[in-house]
Amino acid sequence: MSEQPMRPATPMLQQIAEHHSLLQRFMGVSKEWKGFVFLLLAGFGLANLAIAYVVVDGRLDGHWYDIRDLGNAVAGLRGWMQDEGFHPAVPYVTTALLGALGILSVVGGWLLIGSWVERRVLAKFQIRQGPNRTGPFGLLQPIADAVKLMQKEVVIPRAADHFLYYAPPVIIFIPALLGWGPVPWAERMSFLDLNVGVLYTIAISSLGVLGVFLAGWSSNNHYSLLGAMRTVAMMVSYEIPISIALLAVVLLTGSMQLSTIVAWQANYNAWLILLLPFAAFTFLFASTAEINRTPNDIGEAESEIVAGFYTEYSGMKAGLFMGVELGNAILVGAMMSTFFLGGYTLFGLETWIPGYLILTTKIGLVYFLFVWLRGTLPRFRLDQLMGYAWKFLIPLSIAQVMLVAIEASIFARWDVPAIFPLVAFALVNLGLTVEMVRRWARALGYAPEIMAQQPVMATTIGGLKAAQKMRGG
Amino acid sequence: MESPGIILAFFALSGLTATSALLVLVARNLMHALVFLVVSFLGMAGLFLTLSADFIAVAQILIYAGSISVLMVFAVMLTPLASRNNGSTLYVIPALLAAGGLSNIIGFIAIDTDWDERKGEVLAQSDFTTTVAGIGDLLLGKYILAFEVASVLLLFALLGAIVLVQERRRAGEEA
Amino acid sequence: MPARRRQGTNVNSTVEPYVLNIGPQHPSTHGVFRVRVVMDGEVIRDLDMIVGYLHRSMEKLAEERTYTQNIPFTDRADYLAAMSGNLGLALGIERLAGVEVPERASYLRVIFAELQRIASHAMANGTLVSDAGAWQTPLLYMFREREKILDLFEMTCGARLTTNYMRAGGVSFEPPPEFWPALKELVAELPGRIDEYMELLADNEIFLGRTRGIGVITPEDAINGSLVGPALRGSGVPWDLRKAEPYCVYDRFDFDVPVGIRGDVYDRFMCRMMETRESVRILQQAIAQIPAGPHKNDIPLALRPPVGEVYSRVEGPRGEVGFYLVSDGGPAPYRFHLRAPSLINLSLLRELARGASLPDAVVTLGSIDIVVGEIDR
Amino acid sequence: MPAGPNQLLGHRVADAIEAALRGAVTGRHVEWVEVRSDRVRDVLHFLHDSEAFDAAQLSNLTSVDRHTHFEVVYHLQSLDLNHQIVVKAIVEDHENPLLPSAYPVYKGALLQEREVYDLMGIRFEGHPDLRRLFLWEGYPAYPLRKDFLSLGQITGKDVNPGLVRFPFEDTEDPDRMLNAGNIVTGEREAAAGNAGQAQAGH
Repeated sequence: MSEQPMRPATPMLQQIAEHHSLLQRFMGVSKEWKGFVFLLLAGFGLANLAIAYVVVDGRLDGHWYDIRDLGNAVAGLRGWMQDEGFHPAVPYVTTALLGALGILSVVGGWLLIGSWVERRVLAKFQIRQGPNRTGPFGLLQPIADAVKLMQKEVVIPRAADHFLYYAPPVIIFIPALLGWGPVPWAERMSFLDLNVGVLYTIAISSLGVLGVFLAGWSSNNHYSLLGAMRTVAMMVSYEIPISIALLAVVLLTGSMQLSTIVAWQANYNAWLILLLPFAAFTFLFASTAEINRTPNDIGEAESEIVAGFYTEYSGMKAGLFMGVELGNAILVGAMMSTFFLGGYTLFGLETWIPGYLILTTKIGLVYFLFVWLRGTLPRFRLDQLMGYAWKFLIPLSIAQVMLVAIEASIFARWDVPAIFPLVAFALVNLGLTVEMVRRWARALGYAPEIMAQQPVMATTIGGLKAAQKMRGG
Repeated sequence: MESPGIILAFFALSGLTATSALLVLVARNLMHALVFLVVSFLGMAGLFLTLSADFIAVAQILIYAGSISVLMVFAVMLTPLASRNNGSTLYVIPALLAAGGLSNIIGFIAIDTDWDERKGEVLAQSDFTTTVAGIGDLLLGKYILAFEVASVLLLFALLGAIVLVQERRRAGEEA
Repeated sequence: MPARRRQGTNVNSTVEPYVLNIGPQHPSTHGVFRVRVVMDGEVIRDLDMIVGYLHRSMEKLAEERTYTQNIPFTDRADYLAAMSGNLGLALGIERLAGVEVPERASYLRVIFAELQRIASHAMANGTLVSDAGAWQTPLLYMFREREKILDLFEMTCGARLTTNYMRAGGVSFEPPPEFWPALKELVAELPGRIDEYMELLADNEIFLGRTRGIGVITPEDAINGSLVGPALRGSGVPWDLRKAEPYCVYDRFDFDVPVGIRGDVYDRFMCRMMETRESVRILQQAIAQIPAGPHKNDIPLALRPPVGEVYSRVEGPRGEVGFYLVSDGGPAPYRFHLRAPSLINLSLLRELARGASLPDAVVTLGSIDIVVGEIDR
Repeated sequence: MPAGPNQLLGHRVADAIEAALRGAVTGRHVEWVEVRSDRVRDVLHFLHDSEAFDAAQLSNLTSVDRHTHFEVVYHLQSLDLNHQIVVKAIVEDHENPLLPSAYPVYKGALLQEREVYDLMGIRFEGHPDLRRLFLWEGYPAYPLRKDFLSLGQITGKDVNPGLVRFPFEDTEDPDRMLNAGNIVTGEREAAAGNAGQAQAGH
């Protein structure tokens, strides 16, 4: 029977069997191509060596052509304008416009790349191919999507509140862009280096509520309204743990300025995620709730309320909502990197590698984490999430802030090399966090051994009597 | 005197604030009124910024535009449909009285204040890089009593809210 | 709530219940299933299910077709478990007309019915986890096995979904030579896959939180409400037709019946998961035992069973699939009734949903595992 | 005769019912018991509560149109004792069929009775929610009845003339059984006419 050689049953299986990875395919190409690639790599290495020589020599420092920090270029431009004797407003407005343009292009680029990454990576998590037809590796898919969305008809419900219906896609975009203001991309490269940067971040993120709610309200649809109410309730609840988590950061670093927080981490070579693990976790988790991402995407839970607050939006209006969601994820990545992952610094490597590239990589990593979560976890329920914020995150965050306050005062007064107290804090905080989380969860009634009781196997069949016997025994 | 940019910003922001405040009164739809109110709050935050009061500005956005508006949204949601339009009611008389009194007080203060421009210059020259640190020092130093009283008041408000909600639920269960 | 509505309702009422229309186009209704829900905030106060969007009047059409011509209808009733439907009708016709089945055909029927059960349970569990919010990942993982099973179907009978494979008197085709190594390979890899899913989902805190204690059905209610299949077994009633009245050659296999403890969504989910394991056990034994021989007995094309009636039932993935056939001696059934487990399992839906929140109701509906083609018929 | 493997003898069930509820049984059969339609709920109650029968679950509920009367068929089963009982309620009134609902005894009858009402037009007294299930309220007929032919005949509008029942019973063309697919006579005649014309043209 089985003498015949096995053959894949269907063309699809055949295709899968013949599929090779990129490396395998590269090993199969001709010698000339391999040599070409080798030359490219060698050239890249040599160029890096040349750059390294220049950097070590210190010739670049602070000049306008020092592209490790684009702030130098802008400062150079401003200095030139002042020297030329323009009206004092001109350099100010010019640099502001340049910065805004930079942020816009960065965010826009991230939106395009991010949507491709999300779809592609998620597809890989789900053993699918993902977009792979439009351009190489489907890279042009986001552009095609955007074009498609713009061409689509925008359907407006007749019973919608027209005045309010048009505003939310725009309103919701504003905080998503404004939030990028205080992010330091390099030492001198920050659009809006406010001394109340942390507060500004929280304040801006709280503005998103309005757009969400207006969208839900004006659509005149129960799904929209439910989604909006859920989102608003969640944003209001989760703003508190976020604020408290960032309060711990501010206490330890002693500043609300984002560049100072990064500088503090670079100075002590200590990422705050190591010192404040619970704050980092709180920030990450609460952020997923604020920006409606798995496992906290109950505001647009597609299996329950279709698309939540933007159910009634179509075409590019819906596209804007999706874009904002993605942009917010990337913004949270930037904040997470800045507050807890050392921002644009990487233990001294920022001298060699441009800071904005380091930050971009870190943002990408956090974003990858978000995609990973989305591809793995189910969704919480609304009451579970609210309970999690109010019963779990907030009390523990407050306890942690007290702990950090003590540590900060010790740190300020204790006159020893910073490495000792920092290592001690890291160990103490980690241990206390684990213990605190465990005990608090137990106190709240968490009991895994009862939860995961599995069905029993019956060898005989029966009805109610058998059921009662099994249940009793 | 200030730079022309600041003056321009002042007029633009005060115009925005005043216009949207007026629209709050005019708008018939309660939700529209709410939106204008938020715009007015944001204008206020901008005005604070022109006065270099960055902390107050951010706090204005955080508390008023971010939180109070949500509170009002919930209030609107809990309002029965019938009373959801922003029509004219008898409340207009006490409201007018209160508004008149308030504007009198503000005007009195404005006239009574000694508008010495030199003070502003002194303030500008004085070395303060961040208002937050100064506010923190003042709150935990000179005005510690007021700060504590305020926090106790807020705590009581929180507890009061919980008690209110609990009582209502109990009444609902009995009914 | 329309912002433009001028006239208000009762001013004194503090809550305004509203009607939410879920479906027929909704991600979690698994087809064109529609529910009108009266909600108070997030809590469901009342529920009314509206079905019939896929009604094709199968039972009436069947009265105009021969018995063999009616087999494709069973594919289209429960389109996720076509083999089970085929088997139920084939057994019914055989009992009505007194047709003998070769032993090999019985084994093939068991093999395909169990493969179908694995495929259907994979779909059911995958969509349930999708309803709980895991964005399609478990579903697509489970589709991997389902795809392989459907490939086996395609090898054997040319169709993946609407198989039309079982006939009165046997099965329509002998599986091709490459079927057996592929089947053995699949059976060898399935236990590992099931372990993988258990690892991914059975101890997942969020999934447990979403499914434990949700949609609890007591055994009394389950029996009285005519629940069958995993919905009945999840409530703790050890009832399986494969053991209760062994059809085909099920009495020759050694397998157990997984029975839930609490009757909640998680128990129904786990029952399906563990049933998949038992199906693999049955498959292993069936592959080892299958005899050589013909795969079908020839029967007349226009079968004219004697006057009489029969109620034949098999344990499909969703429970008891019953066929009530009444013959008046003609070539077509006088009455053809399909007892649809998907429809009858919904008897308790209203009681389950009342007082539950919307996400819980969605998960509960997912755990009952409906197929709209079978509900509407 | 074909019977389910675990099916109880109709005579035994009939004797027990007759002993408990005098006059309820109208007919006996080796497989089923026929009971009076107005006493069907009592019978179901008796079978459900009786220790010997323990009919805990209503497995299936359906109906058959016998031209002059309706049969409503109840397939009951005991899970503990692992047997099946078939009860048939004979509804004599073909014009206005009515019988008591099984819902007070079996919750599982909720949707099955709705289905029977929808497709067969048998009304169940005491059903909490007797509405049409698949078809819409106001649909003018009950499709599973044997006198249902097509919508055109019922509404009087000529929308779908002449569905031929049992096309494979065609005596003129015995082979139709194999390749039947066209059950509308109009089309068939038209096709035949076209074929004839085509042949004539050649």
